[in-house]
Amino acid sequence: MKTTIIQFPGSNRDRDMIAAITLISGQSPALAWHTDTTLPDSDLIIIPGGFSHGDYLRSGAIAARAPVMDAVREASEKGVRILGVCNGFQTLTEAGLLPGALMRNAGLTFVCKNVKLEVANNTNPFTARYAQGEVISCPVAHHDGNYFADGETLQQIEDNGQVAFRYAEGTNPNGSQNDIAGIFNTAGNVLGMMPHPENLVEPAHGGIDGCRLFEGALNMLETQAA
Amino acid sequence: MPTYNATVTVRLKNGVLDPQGKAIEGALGSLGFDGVEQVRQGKTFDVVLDAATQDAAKESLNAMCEKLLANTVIEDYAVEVAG
Amino acid sequence: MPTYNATVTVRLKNGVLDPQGKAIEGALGSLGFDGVEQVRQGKTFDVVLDAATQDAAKESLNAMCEKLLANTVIEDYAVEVAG
Amino acid sequence: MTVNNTHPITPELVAEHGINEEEYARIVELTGREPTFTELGIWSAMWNEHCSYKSSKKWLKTLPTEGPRVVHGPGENAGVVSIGDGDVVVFKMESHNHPSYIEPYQGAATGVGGILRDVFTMGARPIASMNALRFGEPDHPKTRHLVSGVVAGVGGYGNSFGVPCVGGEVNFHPRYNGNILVNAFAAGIAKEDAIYISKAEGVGLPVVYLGAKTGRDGVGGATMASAEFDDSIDEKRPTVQVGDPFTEKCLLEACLELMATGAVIAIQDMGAAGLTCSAVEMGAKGDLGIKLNLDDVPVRETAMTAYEMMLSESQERMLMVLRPEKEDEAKAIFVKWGLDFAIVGETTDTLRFEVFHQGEKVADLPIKELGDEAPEYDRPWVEPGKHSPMERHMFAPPDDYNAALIKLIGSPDLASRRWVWEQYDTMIQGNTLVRPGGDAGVVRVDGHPCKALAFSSDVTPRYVEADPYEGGKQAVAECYRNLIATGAEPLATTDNLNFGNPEKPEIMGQFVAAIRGIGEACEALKMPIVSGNVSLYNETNGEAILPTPTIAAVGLIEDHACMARIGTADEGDALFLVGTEAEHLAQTLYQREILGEECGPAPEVDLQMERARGDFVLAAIRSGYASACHDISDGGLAIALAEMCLASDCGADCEIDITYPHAALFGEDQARYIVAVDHEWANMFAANSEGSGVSFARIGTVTAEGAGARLKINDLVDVTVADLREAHEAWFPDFMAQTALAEAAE
Ligand SMILES: Nc1ncnc2c1ncn2[C@@H]1O[C@H](COP(=O)(O)OP(=O)(O)O)[C@@H](O)[C@H]1O
Ligand SMILES: [Mg+2]
Repeated sequence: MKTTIIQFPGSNRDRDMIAAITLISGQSPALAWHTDTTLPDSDLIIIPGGFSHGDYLRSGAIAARAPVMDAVREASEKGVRILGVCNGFQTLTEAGLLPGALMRNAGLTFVCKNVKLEVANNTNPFTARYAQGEVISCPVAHHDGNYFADGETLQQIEDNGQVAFRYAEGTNPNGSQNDIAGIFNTAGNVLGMMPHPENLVEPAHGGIDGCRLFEGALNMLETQAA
Repeated sequence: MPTYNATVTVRLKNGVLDPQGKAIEGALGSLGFDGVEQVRQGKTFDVVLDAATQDAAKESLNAMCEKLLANTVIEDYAVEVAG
Repeated sequence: MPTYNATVTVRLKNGVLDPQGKAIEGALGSLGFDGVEQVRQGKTFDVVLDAATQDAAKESLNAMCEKLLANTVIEDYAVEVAG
Repeated sequence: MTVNNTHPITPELVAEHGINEEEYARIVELTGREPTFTELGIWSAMWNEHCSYKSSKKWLKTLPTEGPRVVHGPGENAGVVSIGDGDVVVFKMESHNHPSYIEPYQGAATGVGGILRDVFTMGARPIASMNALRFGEPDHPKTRHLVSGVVAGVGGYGNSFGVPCVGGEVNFHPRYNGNILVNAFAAGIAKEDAIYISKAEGVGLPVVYLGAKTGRDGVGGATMASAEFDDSIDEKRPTVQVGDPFTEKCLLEACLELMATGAVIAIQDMGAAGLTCSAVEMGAKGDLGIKLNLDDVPVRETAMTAYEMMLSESQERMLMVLRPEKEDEAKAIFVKWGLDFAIVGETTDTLRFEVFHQGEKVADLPIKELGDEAPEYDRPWVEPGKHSPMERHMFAPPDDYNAALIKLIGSPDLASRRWVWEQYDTMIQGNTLVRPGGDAGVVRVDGHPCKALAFSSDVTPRYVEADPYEGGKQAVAECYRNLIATGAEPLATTDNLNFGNPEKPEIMGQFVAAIRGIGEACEALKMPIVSGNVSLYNETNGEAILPTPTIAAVGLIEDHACMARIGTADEGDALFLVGTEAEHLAQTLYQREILGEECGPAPEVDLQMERARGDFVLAAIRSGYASACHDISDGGLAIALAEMCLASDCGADCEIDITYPHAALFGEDQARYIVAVDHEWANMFAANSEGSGVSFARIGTVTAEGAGARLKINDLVDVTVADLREAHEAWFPDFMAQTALAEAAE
């Protein structure tokens, strides 16, 4: 399975993501620059966290209009798995690849801490290696993670089982509607999430519960992953 | 080509939650400003641009809003070009 | 007391660096919008407030700007109250 | 359009530049004539306190700066220290006090930006930051606004840039009401053979301007930063600089990419008086002249004068001397990152600093003399007086030990700083092993299987005020202990010396005595000073801040499998006090918070004892005996125990052999630690302590985790950990909730 990580000026968790993918898959990911118009052949495309273009205007807004995003959109239409974490999630919503928008945190401040995450739908490869309803502790670090969609869209997201993760046990750090922490697109091949599974893949991170997300996304067998 | 000064205003759509506006409402209250019923925060962009005519400038600014300046999922925009 | 709709516009003072505006200029350029010479980003606050008169509303809004809405070290503000 | 660069030089103008008559006479002599307006600006920038260290230089020279691991000591952008395997850690601390008082968000943000630039200019990728903050009393009308703005600014810049914050300090005291302190620390890692310095080499080589464009930001800022505040401060406002962390992040990547190509001969970031200081430094260090053509400087405003360009403090800029054959390659890298790249001058063999603008020579000055001949003052100073001793019986015991403990743990200086550090990205880069909330922050060395670095920042200003010499020692000693408590070997130190007006002999006396203490402690504890910063004139209307020499240090953990944390004590562990029963109650938080007084002598620091106990604790941690460790500082033994219970989410049952309970529990005697040891190892640990001659006492046992956890000490203290937590966690958010959300509109 081949992974490509997209880099924008201002991306800053790209290095964390590269390290996580390399650790888990044993292969270094390919890298694509924001001005690229084509992408290497990939099974998983990741838009990492950070402050692309400083998050100026709106988080992820300028990145979402970069040339490389046309290639990402094309790949997504072909069913390639796409993961956006934090700024990547913001970018995917700005690009229209995921519904809704990520607004300023309700508390208005940047927040970096561990939250409880509940797996809301494990019938997707991204989440298949978690139990339905399983709760893990996972770090978040963002300023604009307050998920918003209009009533109708929100209803559809819920009805379609598009919610991948929810903040659990009263740990919603940003005021997100329905405690939404991560969502799929309708086809199920695009996942956007605010928490950082890439910072949860080594015992030194305080836990390795993030590994299963990448293992699922990369179709790794349980035995391989052990 | 003549140069135009324009102002683009981008506001959250009705019904879209505005955490900053809410916080400001609260803050104004605690600063002793009574009678504030609502605050909604938006953005302005003061743009200096060259265009063939005022209409062309306006058209171009509308396109900028659609493509970048506003997130039309949650925001509306208005364009004003000074003569 | 009557209710007024007002708009407060807050802009960076001349000469104060505007990284956001600069980034937007660049993004517009790479999206193919030619002729954009400058973009400066500012804020608007749409305020609904109760006040005895329009002048009282205006005065109160000016005070809000001085105390909270504008950072007068680097920003200027303008207040407009609809009649 | 041509702009007017001439301006008559009057005595008033000279005075406005902070240059006194004697200094001006010397300037005329060195220039060989009356300086031009631009030249006057250049001289004033080079000779003000901030750049020239004219009041402090004499004393800074006395600090120990050498050691077997030191690669570059003070004098470069940051200190460079070997951590083995060809790797070095590059670090420094710097203040942005005045700008943060004027505009807290931008002042703090650009402070962080400046220190990060100092680190990556040397070729190091930043891996950790800290911030030491001092604010006025909590109830002062400005305090909340300043706290919320400064914290948002530190976070806003560092989070976007992408460096984890691993520690810092927050203190409140009325003496900072009119002068807050924002001291920012950054550290990076590089290869020892790939370090870049500012010394230019070679004649006729291009001088390149990199980064963001020049505006009028901060013109006069270097002068402002060295001027005492008065009520006319508002008029000095238009010089506020705005930070752009995005550009800085691009500049980091571009610089590291460029350095890897071998194109860079010398590089210097533009800090205070940007173009002036950076160009002069590169030339003077390399025994070269520099010619600049200001027509080629990228500007973002129209009609800028030579004076303004030479003094601008626009952020995110660098100056570099380039290998000419690499020009195209270098330029391509900067274009890729969307940054300006312009050749603005060349190196010469004239030893002159020549500046051209619009075809006119606006400055022609002797480059070495600009720096080397800066005045150096031996300012008059008086030895600070000593307080007479205050015995422990002179202090009242608390009416209720439980209430006193709860009050202390929830007091402004001891309450949890979670509200602060949760606004900072503490785990980006994936290497943070210990986040804020423990003793030192710990970060793995990327790519190394087992090494890690520990970072701590410390000073207890009330001690320094009471006794600058002991207080100076104590700042270093506490920093040392915080590193030791994680299992790190302290390597080297950076300082940020914040004081009042050095023209007052009492203030100068504080400075001199504090440096003496710092120097002795750094010598004894083998933590040489490798970089630092001095911030003087922190006074408002004649009242100075508490003397605040912030000390930050770096320690090396050879194997992070053998380290200790505050939060890993387990039920059943034996608790040991390393050290003896405390006796010193003057200048303690007990005295201030419970008795409502702040007087008497500071605790004394016995450096030999610090060293002996530190060595012992370090060895115990490294051999795996310690399941948890915490040093004893503010608030004394009872607070340290409470902090360990809170962090480990456990209780403790202590039976301590003491003669004078409130002094034993709350005294702030130095050189002490609490170590939790697995009960199986407890006897071995005790035997080792005895063998090493270090005083110790077994003081209790760690008890069960969870809801019912209690901290019990003799028949004095019996509180639930939940109550301690409530008090500890509540103060900061409650305090800030009363803010008018001044940053709501940001
Ligand atoms: N401004 C800050 N930013 C990040 N961490 C901070 C800040 N202030 C305090 N901390 C952290 O809070 C903890 C307690 O601080 P402090 O009481 O000063 O520690 P100590 O007594 O060990 O020196 C430490 O881990 C420290 O790093
Ligand atoms: Mg400590």
